[in-house]
Amino acid sequence: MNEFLQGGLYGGGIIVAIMTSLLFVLWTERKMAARMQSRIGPNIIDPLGFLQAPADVLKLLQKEDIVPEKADRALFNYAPVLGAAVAIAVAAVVPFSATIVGADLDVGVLYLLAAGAVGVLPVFAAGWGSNNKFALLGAMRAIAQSVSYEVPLVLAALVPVILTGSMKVSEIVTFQQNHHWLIVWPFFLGVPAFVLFMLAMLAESNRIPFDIPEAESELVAGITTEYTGMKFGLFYMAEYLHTVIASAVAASLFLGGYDGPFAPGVWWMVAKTFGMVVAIYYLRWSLMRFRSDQLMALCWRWLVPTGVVLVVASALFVVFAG
Amino acid sequence: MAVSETPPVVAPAPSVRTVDTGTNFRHPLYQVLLETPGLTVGTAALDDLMTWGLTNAMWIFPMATSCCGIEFMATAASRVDIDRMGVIVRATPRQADVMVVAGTITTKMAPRVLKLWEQMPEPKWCIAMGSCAISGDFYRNLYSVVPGVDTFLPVDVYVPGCPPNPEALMHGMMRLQEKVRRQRKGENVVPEVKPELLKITQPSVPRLTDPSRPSEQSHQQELSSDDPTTTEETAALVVPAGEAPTLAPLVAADFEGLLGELGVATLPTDGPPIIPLAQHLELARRLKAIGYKQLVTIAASHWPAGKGRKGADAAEVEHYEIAFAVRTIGQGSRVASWAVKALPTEPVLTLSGIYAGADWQEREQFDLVGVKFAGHPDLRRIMLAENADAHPLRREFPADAHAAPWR
Amino acid sequence: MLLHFGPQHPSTHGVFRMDLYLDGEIIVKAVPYCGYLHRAVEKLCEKLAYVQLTPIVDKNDYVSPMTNEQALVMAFEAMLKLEVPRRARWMRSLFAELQRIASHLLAIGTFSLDLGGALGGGSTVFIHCFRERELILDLFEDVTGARFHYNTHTIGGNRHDLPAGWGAKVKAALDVIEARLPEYGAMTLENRIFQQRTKNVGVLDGELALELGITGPNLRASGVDHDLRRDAPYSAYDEVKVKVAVAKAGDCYARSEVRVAEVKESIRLCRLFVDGMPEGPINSGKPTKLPVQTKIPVGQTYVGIETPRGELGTWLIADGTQNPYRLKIRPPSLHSLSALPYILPGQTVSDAVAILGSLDPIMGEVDR
Amino acid sequence: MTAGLALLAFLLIAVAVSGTLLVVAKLLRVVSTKHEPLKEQTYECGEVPSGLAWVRFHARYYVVALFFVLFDIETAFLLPWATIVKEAGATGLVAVGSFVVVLMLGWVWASRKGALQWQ
Repeated sequence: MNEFLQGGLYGGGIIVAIMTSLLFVLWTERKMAARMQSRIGPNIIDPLGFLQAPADVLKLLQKEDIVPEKADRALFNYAPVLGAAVAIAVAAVVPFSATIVGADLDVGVLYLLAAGAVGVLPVFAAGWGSNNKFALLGAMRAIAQSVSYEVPLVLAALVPVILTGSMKVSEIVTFQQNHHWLIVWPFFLGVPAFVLFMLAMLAESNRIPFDIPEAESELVAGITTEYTGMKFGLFYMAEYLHTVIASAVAASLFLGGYDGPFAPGVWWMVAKTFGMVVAIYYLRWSLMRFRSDQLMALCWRWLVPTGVVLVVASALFVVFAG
Repeated sequence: MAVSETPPVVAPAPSVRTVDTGTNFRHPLYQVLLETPGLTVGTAALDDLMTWGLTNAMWIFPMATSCCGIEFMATAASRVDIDRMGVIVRATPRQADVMVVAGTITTKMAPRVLKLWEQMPEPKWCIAMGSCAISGDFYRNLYSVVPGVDTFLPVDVYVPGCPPNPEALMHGMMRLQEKVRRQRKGENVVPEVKPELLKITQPSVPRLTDPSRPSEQSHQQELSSDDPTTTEETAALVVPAGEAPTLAPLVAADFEGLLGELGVATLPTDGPPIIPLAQHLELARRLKAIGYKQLVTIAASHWPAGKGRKGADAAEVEHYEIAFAVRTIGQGSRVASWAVKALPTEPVLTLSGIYAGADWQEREQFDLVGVKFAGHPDLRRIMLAENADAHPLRREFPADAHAAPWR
Repeated sequence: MLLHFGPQHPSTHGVFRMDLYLDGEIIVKAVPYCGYLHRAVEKLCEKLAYVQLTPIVDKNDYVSPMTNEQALVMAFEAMLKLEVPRRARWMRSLFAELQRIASHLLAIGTFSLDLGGALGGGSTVFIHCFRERELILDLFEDVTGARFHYNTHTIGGNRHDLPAGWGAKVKAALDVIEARLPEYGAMTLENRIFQQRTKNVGVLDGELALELGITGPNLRASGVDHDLRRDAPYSAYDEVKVKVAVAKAGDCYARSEVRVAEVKESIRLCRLFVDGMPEGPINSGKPTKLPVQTKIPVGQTYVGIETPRGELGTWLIADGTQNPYRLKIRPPSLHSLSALPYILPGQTVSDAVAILGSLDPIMGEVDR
Repeated sequence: MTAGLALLAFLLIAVAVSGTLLVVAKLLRVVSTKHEPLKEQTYECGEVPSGLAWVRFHARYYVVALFFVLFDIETAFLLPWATIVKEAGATGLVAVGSFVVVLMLGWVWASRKGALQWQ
């Protein structure tokens, strides 16, 4: 029972911290996008427009709730909650410092992958439940995409597992603390695996250039087409949560997690995560998006074999050189 | 003259809507709080907070149809950047707060606009951007244009201009914010009136019967058309010596030969040669064979019986004249053009078997002028609604022929 | 599955509707519907006097209003056998080329928006294109006082003369645009994702394009070397040598390629026109006190010019009065859209957006 | 087991936090008083939707599902081995390697058959 309470305490803290950081992430993204487009971005609302995200949330809270007449009400209503919850759930096993971790599972990596895979269910529930053709197309795309990119994601995540010999995320970080960050050595495995992991993670969380389930120039707003108010807000939030948590996971698995000199570990973790988030947004605001079939071809023809080769190579490295 | 589809249920011209006491929606929490004694301070603070959120995160649903849509995009671009106010553009009505009607709304589009408006969640506002959305501009009396979106939408802010500058739209957004703030405080907001600019945008159309236009003025203008008065000369207006304007003639040399073979001897100087209906397809086929590969245009015109028409032969019967133009490709491109005359009962054979582009062109001429093309694969209306029963470019069709709800 | 794509849709460039019959994501059949912006311009033109028509046609192709006016007044001038002063002709060509740059910038921008989305790289290109387009709008504002809908062409010449020092401003703006073009190239034509999305998508056969009456960049992208500026010169184009950009493939990529090449060529032409701008009067029209005094003798004519979207023509039937008897405007975009039923089947929904964007239709002139 | 309890707490909080937002929204949001039939109609660009969106979808998605099952089973088999690569040593490597080779042969065959072409 103690563990339950302790987990709840840590979990609550982590969740609140992540949710709060979202406001900053949102602001960063809008300002960054504006800079990249020679604009200014939100700045009227108060100095620097920092309270833009709270204003958005306050507004979304007040909007009327519309359920389309032909929608599947249960799916339609509860998909957003599930979507946001699943997005947060991934963060449970990420160690933000040596002590701050929601639940340090022995099979942490497996849990990460499993929780990530569940993420497609609310998306599909939303798309199917809306009974809207744009949403349905988005949902079908999301399913195909998530299911396909699951494979390279698992393969890429296997590389740190093989190299460190553990599925416990905190042990992977400790290993990197004692040896090297995986991206530094063996770099010929770490760098490709890191890139593969990030690509697959982007695809899983539907960010550009992999955001075809939500492609607003084709599918209006994709799966969220029929959602109003805070239900849409939850999907919107889940999208950002995915990005932040994917960054945190990548930082833990490949960039040494909370490892770093001079400052307490948690700051390093925050800095690395934030750096990854900025990189993702940089990609987002400078690339076009793929077409769904190109995305699938990219996955099955290039990423999957690359992942298999990486897994075999890292096993060879561990057995013969390690 | 029902040229529009089944018109939408037109809402009565709405009076000003307030957020809290509006008739369209209610606020359950506020009502509970307001009825609880001793909570005034807290309620006011909550209300302020909520208003702050509402006014600073107004997401736009762009009902951008035409020119104003381009200026609307410019508002989102880097020079003005409406994102500074926290405004982002959502493509679905479900997530928007403000509908910006930017551009002309036609009677065919109006039911869709109304539906999209209804599909937006409350609280919602509407901005009419540009003179077309405000009043219909100079299209306002025409058969296919809605004279202002406030005939069926509750407009909150008018942004006049043709098109309004991006800065003007931004100002419109600020006016909307101010309006919402004051409404939420329970202040009496002066209803937004149609800008007086409307009078300027009214066209000086001599023949268009606009009830607000004094009839004497139109009459004067009609009279003065034959008035030989000239204005003061301007010094700059001296025609310099130079070559005559070079414009491609409608009858090129190789085309002339072809016409001779088909037995058309007399070529008119002021227009395309008139071909007998029977030879129409043959001519097109041969023109295509000698290099006139591109279909340029098909222009049909309606000629009512000559009697009563100015300068027309009284014996002339009602007919259509359909002109066709094709073009050679590459250096020294020439236009060849011919016309056929057809009685309203006579079918004109379709050109779409020879030039694929004639498909849509003939549909358009059928739709607007009323020419029936025989053998056309898909002779549906293209511009007007499918259930329209008039052909507006026929001469007897009045220009100010609005369908019933927009009159 | 039948999917109504439009009339209100972020990527239909206005109010255009396609009914897409889908099998999964593949389009089996596409039925386009237009007319949602049918503003009855041709009927209005029959009711108005000749000199009142330029502001009306401005709104047809609202992305390049200058060329609309030009096509109209050239038809009137042809019927009146009215000669336009050389300076006015050069000014018209300069305006048209500037307008072409502005219009193509918008086309590239909105095409990227279709491919990249409003919340992605597409909007970055889009907003940068708009930034450059503003430079040209400023130039026009200097001359005419309007950002668009200029109403500057009159029968026999131009209404507004060029202000002092305007040529230098034009050149400065052109330098900026030319310097920034490679930036867009890196984000569009040279970008691997952009190429994957556009190459071999929406291939339009040259012969079919000719039959459909498709003109302009869309035709030249299908390998047909045809440009009215060179092939049937008007205004000042008989005095300069226009290099015509032609691409073979006929796909969306080729259409973008041609547009970018045309922007470069237009920059060169603009410099020529600014440098060689002759002195002299800008109008040869007879001044009249009332609009209704301008009458055109009985007859018919057709005049077509090369606008950014292709051949914009005016078929004018005059009956000797102050109003046209019938004025048919030949919109290039309508012909471009008529290719959709031929090239959409077999493509995916994503491609439909790309194809529509690459054809660059303007609904104002499609529906009129 | 201890970590499992902590995880349970974490998940509960995650659901609670996102649920709370909806509850707050339910308290704060406005309620429409007028019943507009158009409001609840499915959005489809302003047109009346033709039929439900619940349609049968293309079999292509079935192929992807098959592939996913194949490869996910593979990775599921790899996971237990991944933690003990060093202990399993060369023997394990050979065993797993042959398994992977057989699987990738299947991949090569499928890609040559064109099954990986999406269209």
